[in-house]
Amino acid sequence: MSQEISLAHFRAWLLAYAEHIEAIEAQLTDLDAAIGDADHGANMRRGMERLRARLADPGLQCDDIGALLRTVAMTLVSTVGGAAGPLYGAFFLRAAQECQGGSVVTLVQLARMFRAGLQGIQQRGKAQLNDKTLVDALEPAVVALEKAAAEGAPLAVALEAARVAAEAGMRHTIGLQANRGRASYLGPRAIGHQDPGATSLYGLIRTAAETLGAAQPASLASRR
Amino acid sequence: MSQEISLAHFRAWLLAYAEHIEAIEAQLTDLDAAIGDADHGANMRRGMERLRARLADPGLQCDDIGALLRTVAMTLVSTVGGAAGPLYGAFFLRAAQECQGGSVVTLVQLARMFRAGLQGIQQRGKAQLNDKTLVDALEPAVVALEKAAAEGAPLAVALEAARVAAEAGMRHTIGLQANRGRASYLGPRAIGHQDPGATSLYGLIRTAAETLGAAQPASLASRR
Amino acid sequence: MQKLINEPADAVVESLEGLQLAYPHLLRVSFSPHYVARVDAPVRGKVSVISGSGSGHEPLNVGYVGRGMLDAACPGAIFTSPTPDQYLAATRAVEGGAGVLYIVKNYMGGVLNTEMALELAREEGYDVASVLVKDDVAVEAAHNRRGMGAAVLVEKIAGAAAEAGRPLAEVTRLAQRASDQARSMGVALSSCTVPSVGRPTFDLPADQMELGVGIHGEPGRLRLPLAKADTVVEMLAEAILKDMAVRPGTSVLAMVSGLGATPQHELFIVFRRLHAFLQAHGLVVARCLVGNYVTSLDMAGCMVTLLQLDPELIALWDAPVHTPALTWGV
Amino acid sequence: MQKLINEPADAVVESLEGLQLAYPHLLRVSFSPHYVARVDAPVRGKVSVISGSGSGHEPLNVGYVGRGMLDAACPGAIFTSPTPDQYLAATRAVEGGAGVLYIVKNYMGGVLNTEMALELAREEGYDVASVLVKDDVAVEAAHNRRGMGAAVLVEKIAGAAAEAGRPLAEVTRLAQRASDQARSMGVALSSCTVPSVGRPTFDLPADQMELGVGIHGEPGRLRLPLAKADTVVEMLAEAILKDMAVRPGTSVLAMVSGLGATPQHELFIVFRRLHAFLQAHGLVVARCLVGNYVTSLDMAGCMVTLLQLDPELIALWDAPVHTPALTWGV
Ligand SMILES: Nc1ncnc2c1ncn2[C@@H]1O[C@H](COP(=O)(O)OP(=O)(O)O)[C@@H](O)[C@H]1O
Ligand SMILES: Nc1ncnc2c1ncn2[C@@H]1O[C@H](COP(=O)(O)OP(=O)(O)O)[C@@H](O)[C@H]1O
Ligand SMILES: [Mg+2]
Ligand SMILES: [Mg+2]
Ligand SMILES: [Mg+2]
Ligand SMILES: [Mg+2]
Repeated sequence: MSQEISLAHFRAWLLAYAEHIEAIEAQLTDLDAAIGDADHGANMRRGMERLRARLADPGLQCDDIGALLRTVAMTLVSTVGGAAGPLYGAFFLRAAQECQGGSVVTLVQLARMFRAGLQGIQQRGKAQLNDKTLVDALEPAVVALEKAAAEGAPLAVALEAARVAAEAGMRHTIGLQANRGRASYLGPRAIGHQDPGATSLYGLIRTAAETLGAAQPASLASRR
Repeated sequence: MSQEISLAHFRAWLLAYAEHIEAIEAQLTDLDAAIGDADHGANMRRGMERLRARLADPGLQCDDIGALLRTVAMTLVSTVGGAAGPLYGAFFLRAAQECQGGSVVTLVQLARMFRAGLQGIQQRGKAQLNDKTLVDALEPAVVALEKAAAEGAPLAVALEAARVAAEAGMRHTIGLQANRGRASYLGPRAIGHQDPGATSLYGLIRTAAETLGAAQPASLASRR
Repeated sequence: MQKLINEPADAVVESLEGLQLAYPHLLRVSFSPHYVARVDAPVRGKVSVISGSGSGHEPLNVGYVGRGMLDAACPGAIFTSPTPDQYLAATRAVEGGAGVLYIVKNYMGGVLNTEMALELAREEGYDVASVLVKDDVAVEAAHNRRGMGAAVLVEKIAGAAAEAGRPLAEVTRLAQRASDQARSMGVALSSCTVPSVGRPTFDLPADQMELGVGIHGEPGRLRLPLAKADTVVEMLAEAILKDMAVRPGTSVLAMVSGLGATPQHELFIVFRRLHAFLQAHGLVVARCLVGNYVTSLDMAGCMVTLLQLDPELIALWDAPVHTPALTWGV
Repeated sequence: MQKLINEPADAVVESLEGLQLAYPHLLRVSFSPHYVARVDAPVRGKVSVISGSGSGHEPLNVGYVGRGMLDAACPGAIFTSPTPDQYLAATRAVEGGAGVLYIVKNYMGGVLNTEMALELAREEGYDVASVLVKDDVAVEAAHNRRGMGAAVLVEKIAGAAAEAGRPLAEVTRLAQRASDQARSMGVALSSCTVPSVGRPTFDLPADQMELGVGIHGEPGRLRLPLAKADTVVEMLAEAILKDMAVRPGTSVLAMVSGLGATPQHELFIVFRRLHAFLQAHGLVVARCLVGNYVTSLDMAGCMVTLLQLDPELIALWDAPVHTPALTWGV
């Protein structure tokens, strides 16, 4: 029987991501100052604060993973703004649509959800690999996850492979000129700087690897 | 027979003063930046440029010292602006009135002219000694000139005494709090800074000492 | 950070509170979500014009709310495109039965958020159109050009057309024409400082300038030694004219907007040269704006915007407008 | 020096040239000597209102020339009071047979130059009165107080009274009342840079502020660590109210003017607190202005001005005005 990821795992992931974003806010600000408008850190932090508040709300009706991720999508869309808000929103919305009503998901389903999320981002933002966007961190992670799922790898191994791929993708943006988003106005001056969106997106995969594959989710895991 | 100061001497004085102001413009700017609005250098230089142009104008009708000094007054009033324009204007206008029609003046007359000039400045600006204004340089010079004249001192000696007194008066402003002009807004913060107007005024006396007592005026002295 | 603010995180809300207190006769500020509506909205039977942008560009857009211009403006966080729910709430608040036009500056964030807003508003049954403003010639690829100063002009034209009772298709067509016929380029003499960041977005030595900057503190395409105002103006105007292909004799509206920290004294020096330059190129400066119209927080520098005019656009430009930042006519 | 200028010595002339090109329908600039006159001056039978000041305070005063406000403005060199011949030439150009009022900000230079102008104009047979503006409570000795933001308000009041056809004595009385009832205080977050000097007039570390600055880059009375906007506003407003002795229930006009380099975004944050503060002190903020109205080149910071109102002053304030910087009514 393949390992399952519970609603509690997903909540733990989101909380870990919120914490992670707060930890790297200054880095995101610096990266966006170099090739953008210095707000990616503040935008993501604002979104995460709101998300944390939503998740802590005892009245929140999120009894399945799909509903949880839809809430995440809506929260980010209405608080992050800028380019990142709709794109992160699209990721979670499309991922949610892939697991309607489920209270647990398998690695195969997770890979499908992430692929759908990537497609949502690309449908909205039209970015391809090497455009120097968050797609450069996400797409390699999705591919790695799919490969691991196809090979029947254990969940933790699959997620670690995704993390490694995302990190490489994030680093790869340093050498790129941008074709999408604000950094594209800079022409060749964008080369040499890591993309802020790819950096926050890598954090999403990294925290997924830290939480979704755990035997017991970090937070109150009673529901499992 | 007492030494006489000719029209050419006065022209030489004014040209020397114009040159002096240009040389110390930056110093005047710095002094005014410290306790004022940083424009005394530019204001005086603008006036001197215009004055030089007027004096170079072959059509200028200034056949006596009074007419010359009246022209100086009018030129400064209409180009310097700020506090210094009307005050320097008042000095030259009142000095001119003391030597109507004269083509030469004696030390005694010169002392009378400077006293009248000082009175003109004080009538306009109401400044007393120790108010930290150009009066602090001018009044001691006038007193020294009057004393030398009463004692029958040679012109050059009298002017040098005036210069020394003006210089001491100028330096004395460093320790003063201002009661008039822009520096008065600063309260005790003005203490420790030399007054810009006293500095430009000292230059007027210094160049007088360099030119008015000369045997032969520095510039084309044919009229003597 | 030399700013008159309290907590950086509160700056946008507090600024909107001040705006509300200063212009109670012109506008109403909603704080949840953030939008600024014309005081007499909804105006029945009139097309509504709505625009949004990050905060920090004031008077854009909140200062352009009022009769003859915007029915509503959606202010985002500093330099951050507002979210779809802001547009949606503004739409519900000001729609008067004749449809809505969103005027969108061409940034990924601006486009994505208004696309979502459009979908949501249409789902709710509103008739919504949108016009994209992309006037920055500093960006070479025309499809990717940023929306800059032209936003003010497009909003004024659209607002006047709406006020005149034209239908949504007409208002949209006129706004689109204004957008198509406008070009801008900016220059920065200093970076701006985003309050939550607390230091300048980029370092610019005092003797250098960034040519082709955006209005969000994005660095420009080119850093050059700071030139004299006349030379700077020629660089901006030449880049714009090269892209505009206007015939001699054409009437233009010329706007010089300060970026926030450049005094009027300098803006008039800029306009002087711009006027002479355009005249020398055979253009007629039929209308102008000189002042702080689209800013980038406390950035020093300016932006030049040209709009090719025609009698219809001139009439719409001249039509009365009553907003905090633009006021004329009855 | 981060400025959009050409030669520093040409800045004033070139800025006036740009002003002329931007507002040909409102004003005419004379270049020898410098003054800016209302385009339709002289207006027969109307009292003429003339004001002057150094350049670098724009829109003061050149931006306040037009119907309902100034008949002429005399711009001096940067921060330098204009000369008597400028006032005299302006007087000759705009006097319409009903006399002239000079509005003078209380600086030694302002007073001395206009005194001379008054004498000369009277010698020429003109009926000239003058009103002194001295609103800066940062200067303790009341007779020595600088003229600051109140100049805008006094000029508007006087201009409206003149436009309404009131005789010189009346216009003078109303201007005097406005002047008597106004108080200001400013704060700088950065020094300005005078073009001909090329570096800041004073050094101010980024974490400090100068309280009680003038509008010519004069240092203030007190340097303090930069406080939050709310605290700064309280310091300014408290100093003003302490000096004003207004009874609860009194209506005031509250102006927040940026000093040149402070964005609107911050000015509204300042106004927000000012409004609350005044309300808490029982005052009614009946009218307001928030923007760059009296500036000090590229200085960051702001000035708060309060004017005690009464029905007569309110009516004059509300009367139509059509100038580059203030426009309302018909
Ligand atoms: N079209 C796009 N597709 C995918 N990601 C994008 C796109 N445009 C921008 N991004 C991502 O968004 C990030 C910037 O986000 P943020 O700073 O929050 O928004 P903004 O650019 O509006 O200020 C970029 O670093 C990039 O990774
Ligand atoms: N009332 C006064 N009497 C005499 N001198 C004065 C008076 N007020 C100012 N001054 C002189 O004027 C000088 C400043 O001149 P300037 O900088 O040109 O004018 P402003 O103060 O108008 O900028 C001061 O340093 C002071 O010496
Ligand atoms: Mg950004
Ligand atoms: Mg001075
Ligand atoms: Mg942004
Ligand atoms: Mg001065």
